[in-house]
Amino acid sequence: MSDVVMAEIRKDYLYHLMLKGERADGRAFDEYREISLETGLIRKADGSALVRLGKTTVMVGVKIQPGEPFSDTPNKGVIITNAELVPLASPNFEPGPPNEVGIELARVVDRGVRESGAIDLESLCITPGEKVWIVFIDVHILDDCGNLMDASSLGAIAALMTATVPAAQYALGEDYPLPVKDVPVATTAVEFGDSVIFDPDTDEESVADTKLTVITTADGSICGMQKSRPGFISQDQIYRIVDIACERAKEIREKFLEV
Amino acid sequence: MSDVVMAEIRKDYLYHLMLKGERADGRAFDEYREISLETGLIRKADGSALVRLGKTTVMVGVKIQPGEPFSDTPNKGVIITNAELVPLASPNFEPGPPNEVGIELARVVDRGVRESGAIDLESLCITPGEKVWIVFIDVHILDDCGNLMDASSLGAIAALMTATVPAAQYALGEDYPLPVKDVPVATTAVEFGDSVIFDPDTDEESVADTKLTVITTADGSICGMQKSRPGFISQDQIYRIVDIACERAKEIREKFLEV
Amino acid sequence: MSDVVMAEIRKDYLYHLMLKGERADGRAFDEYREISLETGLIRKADGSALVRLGKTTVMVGVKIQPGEPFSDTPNKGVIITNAELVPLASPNFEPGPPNEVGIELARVVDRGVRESGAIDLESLCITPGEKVWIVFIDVHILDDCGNLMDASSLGAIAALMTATVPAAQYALGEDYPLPVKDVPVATTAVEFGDSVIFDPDTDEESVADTKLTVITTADGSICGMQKSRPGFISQDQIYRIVDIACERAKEIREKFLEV
Amino acid sequence: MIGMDEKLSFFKDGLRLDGRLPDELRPIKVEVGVLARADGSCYMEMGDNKVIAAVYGPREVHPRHLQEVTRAIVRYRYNMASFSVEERKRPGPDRRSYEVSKVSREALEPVILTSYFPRSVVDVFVEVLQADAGTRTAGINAASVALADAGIPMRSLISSCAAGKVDGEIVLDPMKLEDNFGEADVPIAMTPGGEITLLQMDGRLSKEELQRALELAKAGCQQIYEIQRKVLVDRYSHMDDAGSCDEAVAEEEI
Amino acid sequence: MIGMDEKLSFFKDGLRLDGRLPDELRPIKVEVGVLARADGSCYMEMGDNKVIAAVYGPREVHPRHLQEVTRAIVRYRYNMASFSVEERKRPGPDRRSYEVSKVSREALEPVILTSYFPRSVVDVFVEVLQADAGTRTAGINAASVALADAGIPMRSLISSCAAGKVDGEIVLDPMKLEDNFGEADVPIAMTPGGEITLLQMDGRLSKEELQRALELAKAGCQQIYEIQRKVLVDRYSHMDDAGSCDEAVAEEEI
Amino acid sequence: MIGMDEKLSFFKDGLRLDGRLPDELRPIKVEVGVLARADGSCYMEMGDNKVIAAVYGPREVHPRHLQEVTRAIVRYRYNMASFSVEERKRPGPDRRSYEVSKVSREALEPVILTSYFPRSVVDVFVEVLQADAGTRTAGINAASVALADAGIPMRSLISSCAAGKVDGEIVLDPMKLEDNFGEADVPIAMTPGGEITLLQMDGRLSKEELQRALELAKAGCQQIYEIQRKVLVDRYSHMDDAGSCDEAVAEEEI
Repeated sequence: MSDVVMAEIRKDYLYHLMLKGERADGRAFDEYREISLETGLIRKADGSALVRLGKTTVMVGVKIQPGEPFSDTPNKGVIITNAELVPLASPNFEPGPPNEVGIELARVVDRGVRESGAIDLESLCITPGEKVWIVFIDVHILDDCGNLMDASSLGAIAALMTATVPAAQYALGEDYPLPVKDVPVATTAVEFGDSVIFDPDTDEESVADTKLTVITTADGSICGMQKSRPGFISQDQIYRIVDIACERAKEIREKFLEV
Repeated sequence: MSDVVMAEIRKDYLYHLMLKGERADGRAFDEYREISLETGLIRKADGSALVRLGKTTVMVGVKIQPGEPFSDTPNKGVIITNAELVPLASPNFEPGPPNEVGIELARVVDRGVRESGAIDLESLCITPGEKVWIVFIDVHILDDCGNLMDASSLGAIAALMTATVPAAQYALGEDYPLPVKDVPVATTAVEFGDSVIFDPDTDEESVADTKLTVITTADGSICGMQKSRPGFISQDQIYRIVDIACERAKEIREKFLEV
Repeated sequence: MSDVVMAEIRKDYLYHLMLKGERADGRAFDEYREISLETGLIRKADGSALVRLGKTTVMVGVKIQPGEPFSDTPNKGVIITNAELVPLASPNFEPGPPNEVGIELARVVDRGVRESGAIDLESLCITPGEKVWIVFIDVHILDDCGNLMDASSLGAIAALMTATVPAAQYALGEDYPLPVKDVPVATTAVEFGDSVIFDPDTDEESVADTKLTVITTADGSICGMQKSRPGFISQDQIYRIVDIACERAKEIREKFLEV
Repeated sequence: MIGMDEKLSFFKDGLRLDGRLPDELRPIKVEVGVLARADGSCYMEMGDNKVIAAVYGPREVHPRHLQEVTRAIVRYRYNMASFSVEERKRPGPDRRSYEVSKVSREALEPVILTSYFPRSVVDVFVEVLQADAGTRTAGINAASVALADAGIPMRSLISSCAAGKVDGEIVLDPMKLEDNFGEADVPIAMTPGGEITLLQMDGRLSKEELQRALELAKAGCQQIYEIQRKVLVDRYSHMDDAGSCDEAVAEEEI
Repeated sequence: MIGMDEKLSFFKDGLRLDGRLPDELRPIKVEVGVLARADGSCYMEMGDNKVIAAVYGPREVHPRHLQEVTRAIVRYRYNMASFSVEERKRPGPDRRSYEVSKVSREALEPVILTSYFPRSVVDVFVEVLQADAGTRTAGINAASVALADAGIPMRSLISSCAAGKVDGEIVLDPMKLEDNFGEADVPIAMTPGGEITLLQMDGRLSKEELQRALELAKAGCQQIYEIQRKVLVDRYSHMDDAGSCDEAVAEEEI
Repeated sequence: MIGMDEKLSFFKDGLRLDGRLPDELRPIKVEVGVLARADGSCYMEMGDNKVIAAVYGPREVHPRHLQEVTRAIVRYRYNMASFSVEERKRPGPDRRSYEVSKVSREALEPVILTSYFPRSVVDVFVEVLQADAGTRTAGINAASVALADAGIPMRSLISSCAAGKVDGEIVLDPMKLEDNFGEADVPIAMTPGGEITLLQMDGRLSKEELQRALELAKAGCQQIYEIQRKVLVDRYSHMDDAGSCDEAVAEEEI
């Protein structure tokens, strides 16, 4: 019962702050926590990125290996995205295969990369119908202090943009940088009464009514959306979030991905 | 405890009815509930049948795809039968891989099809040792009001009899009807004291001492039997059940399978 | 609580015996229980051994089948070792895939065979990069009365030494005895205060501070060690155990493996 | 969204390949109370999609540690029959069905009055018997009716459908062919009052296109709501044949 | 029942390939009390089948929700060792072993006086060390003796064997070769009084053949019962060497 | 220990391929308190190994039946990230990681004062972000510091490293290349007082070589202990910036 009581108290506190236009850590409603991004730390991966979004910490590793194409796309490479919510990262995570939260996270990250066309899958064909490059995007959550979606998506695209196709190792020519054609960036807001708060931390996530992730491309198109958590959202709020999401994504893209 | 008490009361009630030669729904001891059978409802399957046995509802889908033969039967097609007791169908079913009840059901359905020689496996060979047709029989239980064995078996043979080998789709010639050479029909009775009751509903199943399924072929041979549930059965009762089973199977075969 | 109390009482009892230089069954500290070894009992296996170490009973079966090599060792055969701690063998074993105790057991048995070079993996290559002999060593525990490590290791090497490569069955020439080039023997001691006790039974294992398995080869080298159970061990004790382990292993090798 | 591999035209004389207008739903068929064992159930066809939903509960939670002391939990299991798709699907849940189950549960949970039933569970099971793009929305529609049929107290029904982009045009309720070769897909779910409870999107859309898609999908949901409402009214105005084992008594076609 | 792929003759001068008469069992070897840790145990060979059964219990049920308030539950786990068959079997249960476990449990449960031990479990574990057709019946025979060895109160023993049809003839206790190429297999289990607790059949039989098969199998069960009874009597008439860790003290060969 | 496939020389002018002396550790980097959510944490690099350890607890045990009434249980989960090795590893535990987790837990458990916290659990999680031979020892070193950082009462720290045999010579702390082509590997863990809590060995060693390997590894552990101690002292002498979410405040390089 005490957890329930505590949650109510915390919700009240955050709610009253919000009525005054404030957040517990002093940020503006549409302000992100400090972002840091380091790439190439994992020499054994073909691409890697360590993202910090405030204290949220995510490592993304990319491995590129030859394998078989899917039978219905014989001349296309394959992207496989996985997210591990290892119990090191939060008292709420348990060992075992990904649960629905981890699966949703991986699939939304995958959606951004796939739907934006960031990776030209046809360029990853080695021998049509037989051998293609498989790009494994492995998201490894290290510290969950909220907004895993944005941190993971940013890590994924940053790892891909700095990845090398290890062709030499498989006697398939010289190594070359993985060609990346677009730069999808995910931006997440939670809704809380009438307010919309970007880059929520764990507390804000836990008391929010609902959450919306918007993934935008370099040209300002939308290439992915996902509402998560039960709760209502109106069309107006969706449009409001999309507008701010595009702006924030643009800033992140320019500052961290140099696009 | 109350479940146990209720079970005892229900058992008593059904037992006393039976002493008077009656069943709760007024049927004779060897009488089936109303049977309805519709085939071809699932356009995406290569064969399908929706069976209703009273309120018991089972959908069987057949998919036929090329694949590898077993190494010890290189020139024979493969039959794979699976039964899903999805939790939609009964408060007693739980999500997850098939438990022993689901496995037994699938294996008894499979036994009828296989042992009767209904499918000529050698005719399903495409390239010996390399490629054969795999016939997947998927039994999907939708509403468990008793006697899943008979409903599932009937659905399986009906779906097979109306199935098409999708050769064109795999550039293996023209589509053709799956050749079916025999028509196995399963008939199930439960034993209850000295009485034998056919086509039991869930209540009757739950209080029965034991249960016997007999599968017969078009020529009146027996091609499969399975006693299930703990309990005793005498040789005499077996013969009695086999005799009636043959009759009922013949009626079902003639009425619903037009053989 | 009573289990804890019983364990304390048993520990006390065994501890006081030990202070007097005694064990519950009268053995000397470095004395093994009676060993019996029968090979070839399982005609369907390519090699088999039934080991009894006191009442501890282990059956090891070896199966040799053609299969694919690992990609990084294309011209070497493959050894796969598995241990099943089936619930028949102990009230402490549960059905299901091997837990960490079973995995550790299999890996230590495997280590002895592999690191001693007992099996010349290169001689098991059939077609480099394509087909090699796979040697499955399956350890099946039947009665756990302590010291599974030594019983299982002894069973494994005995089964291998009497195994036949079933070449004829796969049209790969005539059958021939599996060439075995060394005879690793595992020797296990538990530590109990300052004392070191070899071939512990279940009671001794359950109260021991820690346990050390030493695997030695025919020439007296050490090819594997594994400390298990939490607890401390000093360098001196390690050396003492290694010395006795070499002696005991030599005796076992001479008496049971005729080397 | 695979992108168009060969040049297919998806419109002819302003009509889609199956003869629909861009803002037209596929034919819908609904039956309520189709299962004897479930507390509530609904069979629904939306075009070639055939789904069946069952509701059990409120009932005891197993395992117990999932219990919530102040409200009922809601579970939702979306499952595709092996034979429901072109290539046989391995039985059991895959990653896609876990995600669909999650968002579908979150689409329905906001209207269920869970606080009426502390420590219990409402189980929603959806089986897809045939799939042709739009199974998650069909499942939510059927589940919403099945919840009502089970007598679970709800703020309102939930209605669901998708809009898509095909050949540069925004269309309502894309079928499989349009979905496979289309440029975007936007499934939503909402209350009759227009509060959105499910929103996903993949593909590529401008803000204006997104707006158009949401408007179309919203109009679609409103039509579906009318059908859902009518089948339930019909059902409960014929309740003389009540009882836990009555089969399909109400059927509505569009 | 694969059907005969090549013309093999299964009889020569009225005898079977292993020299048996059509109504003759394979040699049987039984040892009781072979395991120290189990509460009861039995090793049995029937021809080339080698099985070992252990019984634990009555003991506490884990997980608790499986408990029955009025009786003990019975669990039965039939398991084949990886090396027990021609081609190595992957460790762990497969679909066949789940079915065999179920019907074997149902074959023994009717004679176990489960009401003596409410809320507890009797666990029966059978390991097949070598398989040659008839492992389920060998397992049930061994398990029945192991239950008695464990002191579990039973109405009677259970004895089990199969009849088959080979080359058109009904034979008792088919071995692997006869089973692979035979036309039918009918395993049964029964009490000494002739009450049948297991009955399965596959292949193809007329009613008359079924009757002949049941008669043969029944006669086989009666012979097995005598062996089971004798080994138990021998065991308990030598009980001076009692104790939980005593090994095989009684052995009976036919 | 694969054995040397081609003739590689592992020494040049008495130095190893990476320039180290035979008895020299790889460079070590440690940061303590690097994670906000964990009760204690430590990031460690040993050469090219990069590992991170987190400690949660003492906390309630789930599932409850694992509880011990007189002490805390310790759980240890060693896990390799998919991208940490040359060929992508499937996510989730494999047989090797189960064994490593077991021996690592047993290496730490003897120094944890578990009797202070009956019925609870201390969870240790180690994630390997990059592997280059020696991940289990790096993991134990990091875990030991993380336990201290979490305030878990311990008798002492535990330090861990391996010795190996390469080209006939015993060397300290083998890197991947030396491990792959080396002749033996002996990982140990110990208290500062020299009590050994982990000992494994594979390869082939004489008794004298084993002795030399243990001496070398012991000296390595002592150096590591000094680093562990210093980083913790530094950490707790700067505790003005305390709080559950403070990031890496102490860092120590060798």
